[in-house]
Amino acid sequence: EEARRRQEHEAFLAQFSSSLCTEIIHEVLDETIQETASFEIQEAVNEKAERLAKCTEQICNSLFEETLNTDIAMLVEDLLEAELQRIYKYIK
Amino acid sequence: MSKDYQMKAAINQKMIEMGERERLKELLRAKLVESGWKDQLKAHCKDVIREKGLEHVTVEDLVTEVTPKGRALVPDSVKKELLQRIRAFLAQHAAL
Amino acid sequence: MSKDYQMKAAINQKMIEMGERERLKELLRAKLVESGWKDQLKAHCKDVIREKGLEHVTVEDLVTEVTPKGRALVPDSVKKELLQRIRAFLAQHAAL
Repeated sequence: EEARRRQEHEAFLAQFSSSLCTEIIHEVLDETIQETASFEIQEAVNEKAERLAKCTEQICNSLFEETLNTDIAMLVEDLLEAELQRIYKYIK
Repeated sequence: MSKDYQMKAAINQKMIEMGERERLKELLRAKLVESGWKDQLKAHCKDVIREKGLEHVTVEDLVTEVTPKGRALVPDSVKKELLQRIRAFLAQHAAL
Repeated sequence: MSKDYQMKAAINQKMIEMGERERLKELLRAKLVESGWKDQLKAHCKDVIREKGLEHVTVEDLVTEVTPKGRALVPDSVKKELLQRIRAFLAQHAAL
């Protein structure tokens, strides 16, 4: 009887340890997966926002440079042309 | 209430009271980092976000998507070590 | 192709398609006139021509000479407004 009880107890402990182990693993895994997923999504959101800010600034700079270069060139051309016209008029 | 159920409840109670359950969870968390599981999980999350596109993934979607792989990736050695620790605790605190 | 490059290309494409790029250039030109930038630069050009003598100045020389000052003379508020306008455009077209 004693041997049978001991055997039953051993079987109970083996089964209980195993189910406890699975339970703890699932608990920790679920928590960690939830945390990691939230973190990774937030990180991706931040990364995208940073990239967007950087790209916006670069686009702004290139638009700025492009317009400035064109306008300066036009202004210089017009001015020199006007100056030349003025001199031609003067010479005539 | 069965005798087994009573014993399980008593052991669980003891584990919580003695802080063993928290210690085991901490141990597991540390082992998951140490074994590279967490890095693999992070990489898998990044892959899923990249594949689906950030605008098409919620945290819940991502959790659902990565959980099966996350569970499968836990090294056997980590599971064994945890089981050993639980058995040792039960041997000490679940007297016949 | 890098993610930065892809994003920039997509933004530029959208801005061109919707005529926003041209609109912003026009806005910038108007602001440059309004802020007195054009008059200041013109005066600077005249100074350079006077110093060097008209016969010694080509369009290229003068452009090279006045461009640094041309850039420096742009009020910060104009650049900031341009950036704000681009941000607002992108906020409206969040799919990017």
